[in-house]
Amino acid sequence: MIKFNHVYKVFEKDIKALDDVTFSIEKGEFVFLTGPSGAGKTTVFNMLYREETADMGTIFVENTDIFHLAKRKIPFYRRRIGFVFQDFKLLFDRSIFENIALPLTITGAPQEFIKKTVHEAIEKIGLGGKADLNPWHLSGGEKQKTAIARATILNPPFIMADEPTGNLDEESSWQIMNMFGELNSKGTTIMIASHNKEITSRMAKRVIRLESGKVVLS
Amino acid sequence: MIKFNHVYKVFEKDIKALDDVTFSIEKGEFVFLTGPSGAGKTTVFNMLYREETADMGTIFVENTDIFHLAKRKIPFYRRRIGFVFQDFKLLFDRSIFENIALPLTITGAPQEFIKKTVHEAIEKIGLGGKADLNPWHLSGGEKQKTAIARATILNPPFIMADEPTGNLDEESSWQIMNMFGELNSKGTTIMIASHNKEITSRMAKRVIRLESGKVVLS
Amino acid sequence: MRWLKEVFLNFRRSGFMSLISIGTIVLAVTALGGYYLINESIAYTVKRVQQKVEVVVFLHDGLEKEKIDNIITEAKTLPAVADIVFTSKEDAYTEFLKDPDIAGIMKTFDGNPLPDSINVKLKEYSKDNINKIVKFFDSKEGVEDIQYGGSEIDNLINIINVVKMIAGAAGIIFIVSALLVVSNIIKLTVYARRQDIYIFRMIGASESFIRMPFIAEGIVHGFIGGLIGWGLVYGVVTILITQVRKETGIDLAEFYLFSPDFFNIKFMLASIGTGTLLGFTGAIFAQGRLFR
Amino acid sequence: MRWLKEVFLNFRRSGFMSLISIGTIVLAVTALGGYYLINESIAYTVKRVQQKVEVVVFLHDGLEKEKIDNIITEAKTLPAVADIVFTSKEDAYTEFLKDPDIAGIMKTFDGNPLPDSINVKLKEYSKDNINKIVKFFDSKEGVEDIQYGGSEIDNLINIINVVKMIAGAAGIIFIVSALLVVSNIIKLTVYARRQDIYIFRMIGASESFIRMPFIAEGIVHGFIGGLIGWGLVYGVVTILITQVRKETGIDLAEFYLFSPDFFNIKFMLASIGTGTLLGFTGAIFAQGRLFR
Ligand SMILES: Nc1ncnc2c1ncn2[C@@H]1O[C@H](COP(=O)(O)OP(=O)(O)OP(=O)(O)O)[C@@H](O)[C@H]1O
Ligand SMILES: Nc1ncnc2c1ncn2[C@@H]1O[C@H](COP(=O)(O)OP(=O)(O)OP(=O)(O)O)[C@@H](O)[C@H]1O
Ligand SMILES: [Mg+2]
Ligand SMILES: [Mg+2]
Repeated sequence: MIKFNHVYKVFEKDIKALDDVTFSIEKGEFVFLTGPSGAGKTTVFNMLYREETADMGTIFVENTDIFHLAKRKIPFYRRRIGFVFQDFKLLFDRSIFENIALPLTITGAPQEFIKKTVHEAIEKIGLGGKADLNPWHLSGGEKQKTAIARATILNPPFIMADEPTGNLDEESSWQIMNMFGELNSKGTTIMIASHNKEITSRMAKRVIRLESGKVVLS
Repeated sequence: MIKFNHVYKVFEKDIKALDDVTFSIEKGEFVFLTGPSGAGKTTVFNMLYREETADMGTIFVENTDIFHLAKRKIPFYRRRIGFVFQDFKLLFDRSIFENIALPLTITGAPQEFIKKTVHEAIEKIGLGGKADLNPWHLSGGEKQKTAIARATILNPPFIMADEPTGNLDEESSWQIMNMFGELNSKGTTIMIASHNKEITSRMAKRVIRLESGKVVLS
Repeated sequence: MRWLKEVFLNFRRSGFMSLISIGTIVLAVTALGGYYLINESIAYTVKRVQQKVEVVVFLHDGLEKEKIDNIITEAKTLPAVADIVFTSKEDAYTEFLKDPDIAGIMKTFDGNPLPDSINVKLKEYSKDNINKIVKFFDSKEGVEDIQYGGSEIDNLINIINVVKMIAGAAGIIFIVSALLVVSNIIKLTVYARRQDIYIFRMIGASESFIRMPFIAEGIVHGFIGGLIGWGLVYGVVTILITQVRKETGIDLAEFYLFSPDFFNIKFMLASIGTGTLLGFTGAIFAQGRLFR
Repeated sequence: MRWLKEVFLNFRRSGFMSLISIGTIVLAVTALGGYYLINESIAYTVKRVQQKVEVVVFLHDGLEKEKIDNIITEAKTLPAVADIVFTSKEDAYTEFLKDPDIAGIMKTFDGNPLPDSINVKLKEYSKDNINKIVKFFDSKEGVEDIQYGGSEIDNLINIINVVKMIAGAAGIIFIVSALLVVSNIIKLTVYARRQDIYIFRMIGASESFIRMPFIAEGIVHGFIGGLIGWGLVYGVVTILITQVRKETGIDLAEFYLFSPDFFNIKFMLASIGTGTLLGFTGAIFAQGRLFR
């Protein structure tokens, strides 16, 4: 399903962000990506998202070499991945509703369907009364929940989340993890970067650990 | 030192962000502010920072009623508080060095002094080789460390940090907490919002807990 | 539909950016429209003045009627000649006497000091045509003098040509500037919304989905700008005509370009078209760089 | 020093924004400069033409020398009169004979058909002065006719006044537009950097620390824009003078405004001053709204 083949990435100033990274994830797996700050977790995601390319090595997703994807196909590739960014990447000039609806808008879904689906999602993350607020007005945790709702609204076959509980209290964190677990049990492949040892150990899922760009556990 | 007196804050849509909040913090204290997502922690900080005003109630800092501070005095008031924002608030068109140097630049410190002080700070947070990079290129944890370095560069008598370890791995988190502890032992008053139960309990410091805008532990 | 909605959303979000964009197009359309009107009006005036240019041929006293008729008949075959009128010295005298001032002077002469003359109207004014006519009459026996108002007009035309050259250069500079400003304003819009665009792209929006609103924005701004620009020119010209009539008694409205007909339909459409084209082109120009 | 550094930093960060800002000022300065030059040159030309206006008084044949001298002496006391020259009919005849064409016509008369005349130069051209002089001579015995080139010039002045009115209105529109564009461009810069400003303020930067760079930016852009604008006008006028000289033989450089002296010092300073003022005013205008 996802296959990293000896992937290298060096940034200016000789920062080896990824150093011979090789691993593979099967369809339907639930994987944690851990490692200290600066280990290369976000870089792994950026490559999977075709935001960055490798200096060496290949990455296959569903048997497609994603570095040889035609440029015009990238948007469609991305729609198959629900991504929760470490810094949320919410649109600050649209409401919570519009932010969560964005992936649906992009695919040209009918208004009625968008309304129904998005309102359901907003209820689910407990932001019922705040649909028309600007993300600016949300607390850190609420922003994160919004980002998660947006990433899952299209029911993508892959969900990747970069530190999705960094801003959440314990209760919310478990709530979100349970959401991911549920999606996973319906067949969604899930990959989550996290520092939270309690969560990663209690969830008892597969852990891929990076340290200074090297895979030390897989 | 810091005194909240029956502070109320209601946002549009009847969101009671702060609901009769009263507490006080003595000079030199180290206090954790905890509570679930949306409890009002950031709102407390925004008021202390004079970014937001209360609907009712007063706040005194060093015996000054901060809501009656003259407008032109606010910048000087803010320079006495080192603030680590939940979303970092780094300048993405300046280098790490320039970001950390900002509070010094604002006060008109001499170039030589800035250079020395900032480079020391950068070494201390372990970003030695990345002084000239743009924050854009940093990992989440590195951004957070930069934000902390900026907040502490002026040696302010108060340090407030909103979820300063949300993006950090355990090791870095303890490193940062030790930094705060060290500053506290030199007399700095410290107030930290955190969800991390492990840290708040292991540090064994005073905890103020908010829930739905109400103080439930103080 | 979505694009139009985006344009309005964007107007709400950053109204004053949209206002500059529209304002710039208004300026450009106003300037181009004004330039066009002035240019055409000058051309029209020059043509009207040129139509009045005649070559006047003075004949020797006592040239026989037959010879004169021969010259006129032959002259009529010249391709440059539109019409020929013969004025006998008696007719000329009678004409002169009608003006009391001149009559006084005329009376001081004994007899009629005026010569016979032939007035030649040109089909089309040009130095070449005048030269041909002058050459023709110069070769004829019995011609005393040939006069034509050409030289002053040629001077005028020279000056007008220089003015036109400057105005033309200014016009080109203006179109280029307008395009630059419009495209840069849209670039600024793009720039101000780079974070949005980045997020859109991250979420999997197609390039056309991202780009179309900006092009729609250019077109809408261009349309509005063109309309306002037309209104401005229309208003200024209307005020101008009124004022000029009041101040000098000259009726500018008789120059066909200032006629309401022209204004109401063709010129409005041209202004809106120019504005829309400017907006569209500006938007296209704005695309290249920031979307790499 | 810091402000200048900020301006340069900002140029590096968003060069094309700065370029629009400078470009707009260049446009404004160029337009204003051009307008001023044309305006002044027209005024200068009108004055020169007016200076040539004379009142010519034709006298009755055989008026006594003594009476003529009396009239001239008295006329010289009029405040509107600058100089008076008497031309006897003999002098006029001699003068006319110098032109071979006219000489031919003159010879067809027997004797000298020309009258004595008095040429009156005006101190300053004005309808009023002309009327006074005409009235004076009209009241004198022995005056046959009074001529002056006033009416054509008055027509010309009427037209020029209308043109000036239009140009003046356009000038005001242009200054206002330039200010709007410049201030909006700076607002855009402010807008694009709103996050930075917010952060600066959060960290405890004083208002002046935040605002100064923008004002410095306006001034620097204005200075550069004014300089370039001056260069453009200078270049265009230089080319213009060369071209006009080549095409029509008219030497525009003899109009004092186009003289190198004027250009090199006063006009350059004025252009830079105008640009800087525009930039500064624009920056000040931009402050109000976004800094609340
Ligand atoms: N564009 C870039 N230019 C230069 N260096 C970069 C760039 N992007 C990432 N890096 C560096 O690569 C290393 C890995 O970064 P990455 O963001 O993948 O870390 P991470 O594992 O996500 O860390 P965190 O848990 O703190 O988010 C870091 O040292 C970072 O500074
Ligand atoms: N400007 C605003 N307009 C409307 N509601 C707001 C605004 N700012 C905050 N709120 C609401 O006030 C409540 C408290 O927000 P606050 O940011 O203080 O929470 P928090 O304790 O910091 O949460 P977190 O741990 O998730 O950051 C939330 O429900 C939030 O949605
Ligand atoms: Mg990361
Ligand atoms: Mg918060």
